[in-house]
Amino acid sequence: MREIILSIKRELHLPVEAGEISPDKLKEKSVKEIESTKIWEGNKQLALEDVFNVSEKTNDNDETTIRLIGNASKIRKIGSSTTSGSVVVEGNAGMYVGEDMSGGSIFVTGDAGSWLGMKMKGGRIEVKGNAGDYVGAGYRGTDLGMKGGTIIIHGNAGNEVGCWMTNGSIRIKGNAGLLPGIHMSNGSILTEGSCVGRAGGQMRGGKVIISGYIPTILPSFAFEEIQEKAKFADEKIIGPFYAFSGDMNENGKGRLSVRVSSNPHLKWCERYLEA
Amino acid sequence: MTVLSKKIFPNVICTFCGSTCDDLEVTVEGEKVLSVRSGCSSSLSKYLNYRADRNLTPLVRKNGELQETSYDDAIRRSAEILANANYPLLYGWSSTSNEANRVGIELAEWVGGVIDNTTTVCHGPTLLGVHDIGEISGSLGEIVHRADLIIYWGANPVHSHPHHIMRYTSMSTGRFRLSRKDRKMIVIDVRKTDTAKLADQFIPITPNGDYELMCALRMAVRGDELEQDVISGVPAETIEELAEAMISCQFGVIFFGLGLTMTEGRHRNVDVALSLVRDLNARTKFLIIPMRGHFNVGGANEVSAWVTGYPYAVDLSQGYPRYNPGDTTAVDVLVRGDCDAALVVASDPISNFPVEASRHLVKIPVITIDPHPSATTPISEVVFPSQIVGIETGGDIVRMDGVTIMTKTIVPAPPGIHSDVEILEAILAHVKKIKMGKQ
Amino acid sequence: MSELLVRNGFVYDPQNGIEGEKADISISNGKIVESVGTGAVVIDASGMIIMPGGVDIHSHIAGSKVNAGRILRPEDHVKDVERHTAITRAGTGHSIPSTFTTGYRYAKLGYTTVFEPATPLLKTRHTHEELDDTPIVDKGCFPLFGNDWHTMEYLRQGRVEECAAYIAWMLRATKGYAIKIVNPGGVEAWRWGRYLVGLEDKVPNFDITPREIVRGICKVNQLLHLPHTIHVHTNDLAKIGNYQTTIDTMDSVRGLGGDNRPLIHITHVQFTGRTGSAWHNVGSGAPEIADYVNKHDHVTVDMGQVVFMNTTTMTADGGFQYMLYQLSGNKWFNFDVEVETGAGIVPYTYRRTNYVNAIQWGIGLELALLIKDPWRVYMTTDHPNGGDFTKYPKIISWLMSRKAREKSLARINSTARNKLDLPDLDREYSFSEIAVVTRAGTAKALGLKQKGHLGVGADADVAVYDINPTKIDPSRDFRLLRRALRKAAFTIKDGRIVVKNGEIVETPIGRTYWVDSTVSESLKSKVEADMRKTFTKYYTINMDNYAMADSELANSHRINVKAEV
Amino acid sequence: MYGKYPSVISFDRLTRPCSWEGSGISSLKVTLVSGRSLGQGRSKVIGKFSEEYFRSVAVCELDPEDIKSLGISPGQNVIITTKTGSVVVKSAIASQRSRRGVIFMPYGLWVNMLIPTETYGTGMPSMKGIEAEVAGAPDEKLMDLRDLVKSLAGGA
Repeated sequence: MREIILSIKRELHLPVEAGEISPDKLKEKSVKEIESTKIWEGNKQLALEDVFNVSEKTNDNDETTIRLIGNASKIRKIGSSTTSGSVVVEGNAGMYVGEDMSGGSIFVTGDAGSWLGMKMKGGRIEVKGNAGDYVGAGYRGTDLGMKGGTIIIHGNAGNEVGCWMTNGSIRIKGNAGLLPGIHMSNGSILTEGSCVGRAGGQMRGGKVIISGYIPTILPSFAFEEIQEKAKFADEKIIGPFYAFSGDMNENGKGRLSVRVSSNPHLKWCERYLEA
Repeated sequence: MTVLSKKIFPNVICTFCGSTCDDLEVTVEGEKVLSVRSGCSSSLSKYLNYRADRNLTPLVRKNGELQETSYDDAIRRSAEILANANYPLLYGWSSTSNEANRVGIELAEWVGGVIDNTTTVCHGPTLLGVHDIGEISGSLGEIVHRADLIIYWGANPVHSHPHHIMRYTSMSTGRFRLSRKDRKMIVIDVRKTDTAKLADQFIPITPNGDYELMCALRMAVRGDELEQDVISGVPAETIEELAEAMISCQFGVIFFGLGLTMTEGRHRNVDVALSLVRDLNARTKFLIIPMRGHFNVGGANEVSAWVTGYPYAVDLSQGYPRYNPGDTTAVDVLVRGDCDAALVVASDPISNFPVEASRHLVKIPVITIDPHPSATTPISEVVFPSQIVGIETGGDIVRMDGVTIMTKTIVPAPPGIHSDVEILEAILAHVKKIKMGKQ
Repeated sequence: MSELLVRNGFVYDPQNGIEGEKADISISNGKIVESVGTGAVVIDASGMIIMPGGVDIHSHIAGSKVNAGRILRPEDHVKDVERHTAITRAGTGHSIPSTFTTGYRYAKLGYTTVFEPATPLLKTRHTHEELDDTPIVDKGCFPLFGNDWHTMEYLRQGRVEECAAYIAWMLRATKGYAIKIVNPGGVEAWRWGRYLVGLEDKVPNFDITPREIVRGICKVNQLLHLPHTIHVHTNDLAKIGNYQTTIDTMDSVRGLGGDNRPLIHITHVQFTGRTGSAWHNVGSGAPEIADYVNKHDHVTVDMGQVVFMNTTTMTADGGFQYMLYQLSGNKWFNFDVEVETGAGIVPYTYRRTNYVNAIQWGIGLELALLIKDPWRVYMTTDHPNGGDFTKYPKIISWLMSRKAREKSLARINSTARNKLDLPDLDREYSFSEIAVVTRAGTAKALGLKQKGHLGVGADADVAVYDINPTKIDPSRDFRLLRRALRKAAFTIKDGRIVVKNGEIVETPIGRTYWVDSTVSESLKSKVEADMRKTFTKYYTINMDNYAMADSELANSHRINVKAEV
Repeated sequence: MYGKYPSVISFDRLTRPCSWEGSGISSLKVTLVSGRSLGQGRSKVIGKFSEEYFRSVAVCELDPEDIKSLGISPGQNVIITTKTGSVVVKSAIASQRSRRGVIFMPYGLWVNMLIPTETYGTGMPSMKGIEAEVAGAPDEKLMDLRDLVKSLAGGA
């Protein structure tokens, strides 16, 4: 199959919206057609070639790959609604990477903006650098966040990771901001680093695991036990962890696991072990 | 030289804060305000000094300096800047009339810009909370007549809404609540504010502790035991007492301010507060009302919502309304350096935005429409003087609880100074010419 | 002087007894005339249907409650957008369209008049601001009186004439068109978080019952000679088996009027047409209600038809909305208005597979099919409560085609299907009857003499649909019918072509109708004096800042009537 | 832009602000709260460039004990630094007392120099509850509104 190479040819100052940059939408198109594909820069509609140099080469894997080269931090909706194939961003990506994605894969070597994997239904997103806020969230006002798939962030993530998440998994190798798992009903979030706080706020179900430090546990979480391992997707993370259930205010059946060794200040909850 | 006679205007609507008290008695002589009765110190200051320190002629920047120019030239320059912009920001809108807001949104449609109002840095997070949970609210008269428990949380009306307590809450006289002693007043804040000093109970909390305290309160209201002894600096017993007071009141209300929306968690502090009040309505009658700041920030939200569907932060760059605070909000648009021109109406972003946002404003052409010189006027490309709504011109405004009232003209405007509506309509007309010409 | 000639269409003008005959419609200066000169612009309507412009008697399109719904639901708008053009403003849908979009979408359906049926007196200035931003259609609004302190106090003291003078003052102050009553007394109770049941519970602190409120206001309505009857959303919307309350409410005003003019309009009667004692045994009370309506000519009703979709429920009935929040677990908005009323909003999805929703869907259609006289039952969805108004073509197809109903019946909850009478009803509406329930009948009920028909002198509001009644059998080709009705070939408003081939071509500002009923000077001044005393005690704003000036409306159209008092 | 004082200091959101220990400056780690005040509201309508506005907005209210521990007396200037930047304002004893370690500044350009940029996807920057460091700076001069606005063009 083919690899489509899009290299940014000029510095971008205005927001560029290019949801068209997705294997599904480009795979049938010739280079000429790709060049004339319409995208938005600010309030003007222009041809993709005004921003990118387009080229292609054939490769041996059986799916279409899009390689985006250059600083794309102003470019939004890269890989939106992707169902198959892959997108590789060599550099930073803007907001809404992989919005509505249901299959295929997106790889970002730099940082990704906020709303990474918004309304994601399936597939895989991996970010080498940091991600912004609302990773795997839904649109304002809905209770439908990420529905499925996998997001892996090697750096840090911002606030409200997995907001209103209903399934799938998010792994953050760095630190997470406030409220990972806010309003989530299912799925799992693993933070290998530390968390600013309020993990699992208003969660109804699902799992949040914090391997690093977290300053406090929300009062609406009840201490259950010390567990040796915590289950994340289909792997077991070695603990031990303090395990809490909540958010009780939402009659939540969610589970929050916090590594014992990184959080000596939470020793207070052990007094509930006997009870 | 005509002989000026004294005129007394009763029931004048104060255009200072979101309380928009409508019982001012203003005595004027020609353009001079002689006295203001039954206003608070803030409205006194506004009405007695309305003539002090005004923009009096349109200014445009010529070789680096702001210089006087004709009204028509300023209109032309503004229209050209906006019509040729690729991603303009139209900001302000909360200290002018609904009529001006209506023109402003049509202008935003024609120039393909982002239109945002000052909600974005006051109760924007409140609206985000509402999107997720809803709102359980009422008009202020409901509080006057029925409320026997009044809670101010992260709000300091004595300073921000000076007559709020007297007219609408603890000290007001209603049909079923005759006096202060018929009501309990509780203040929750990080400082013992002048409002707290008037309360029956003051509960001090640690900064950024609102979300945790709210969670604990919901637990207590549900009757669940608290595992932690102290939450956000408040002992568990105090939280349980507070929950009991909320459940056992006949009609309670929480007024909350920027103490929730500006601290860590922002809209989630409001989200959980709304959830608390929603829970409480299974036990008793309880409302929650945000303390809206500017006198017509409510109107800016209402007009934006009925024209576009969204209350603020509306991006019209692609020809139809799009909305996602955090992306389409003024501070984010500026900090990302996305916009290439700005129109500022009746607001002073330089005095209200974090410095990084202001640094981008300095770099782009800014058109400012404001009765007074502000921190934003010196950095502007074009400056329009304008009439003060509620004093020199009328118009509809929306009180903090969503009640729309019509302000009236009480003194003549300085000669040659137009209203926001007139200025915006002139710019819009010129923008239409340019755009139609291009087609 | 602008003249139009709509030629050679099949005209349906039931008011004037025209049932599909080929005829030309002559228009001059915005009115229907006998004939026009040779210079007239000609619209060739051959093979098309011509009807008066649609008149919607009950549609929540403007005001603080509707706008609260917009603010509550960004997710409702995000996928349904209207682009800005040189002619039209940008906007959004979906179940709660923005104001400009609302005007455009009504015009595209061939509707030219719409009434906002619930506006809090205190917040009606806002309602009119939104109506001013709702282009093309003529409009008006119904202020809420059923839980208003002044009204309840006057009636409790038996001071009906003073109550009339008070309501006349309020209609003038708010530029209102008719009297709306929502859950009389029950909303005052809800402002304490409490409920009333039936018509005999006393309103807390006011020592008056819902029955007394409805009867009292009905008398007032007659004294004031208002063009429309009282417009009533009955008590017990929150109760499962509430059809009896609806019948009791209709019956509570029987005999109050001398002649056989209607006395009361019961709105979105589907929502209060349920039998049963628990959600699992809910049934349709349509047969009982239709039977009462068929036997009594003092009542008119509108359907409040449910369409299976995600929509936004909103009423002044705050207590009902709280119950719906508890049932659905969806987000909940509540707003209580001092002295006067309340409001509630809950997003809701009607599912064909849901037993109760399927029954509700059936109740609406059963009512329309069982009530014999189309002049007394009108088509509404209680927009957006049962679904948004753009679904009207679908409902018309259900009324005109048994086949269309069977298609939908086959897909609904089977227990509901077996319980409903609907499968056995074979009545199919004619185009004339459709013209009645969508324009002629509603215009008549609203007392709009110049609307709902195409007689000489009528407003030149005309809808032209590309459907040939001699070629297309709506009973069989209901899909073609829907398609034709969704996008009018032409919509003419006051003699101007505003829609062509389903697209907006011009956007004039419609009239805002309001009623000024003049009462005797002595009574007027006495009541005003009383109000001056109570007003500052009751309200947080001043009496002088409360009343609206005529000049505040973009296109004010006052209707003068002389009151009996 | 203030001589001997580091203009920006780094913060880790997970820890308290790093201190100036060793720099010989006696300073306090505090939480900064900004907000409306009667004075700010009243004076802004007199004029943003008025003396009244300057006096009521270019100030920082501290707990008297904190002022003492900074080795200055009320009314002397302090320098406040956050991860965003620094600004010099006049110190005052808080009339609306909080606890030690909480300082208050009225809304205005002075406090804006300190407000962190992040809105965390909400549009709202952190205007209250900001981690900051305060030190006495009696001999540093206050900038008025004009100078401060000019300084914006200069960048950080």
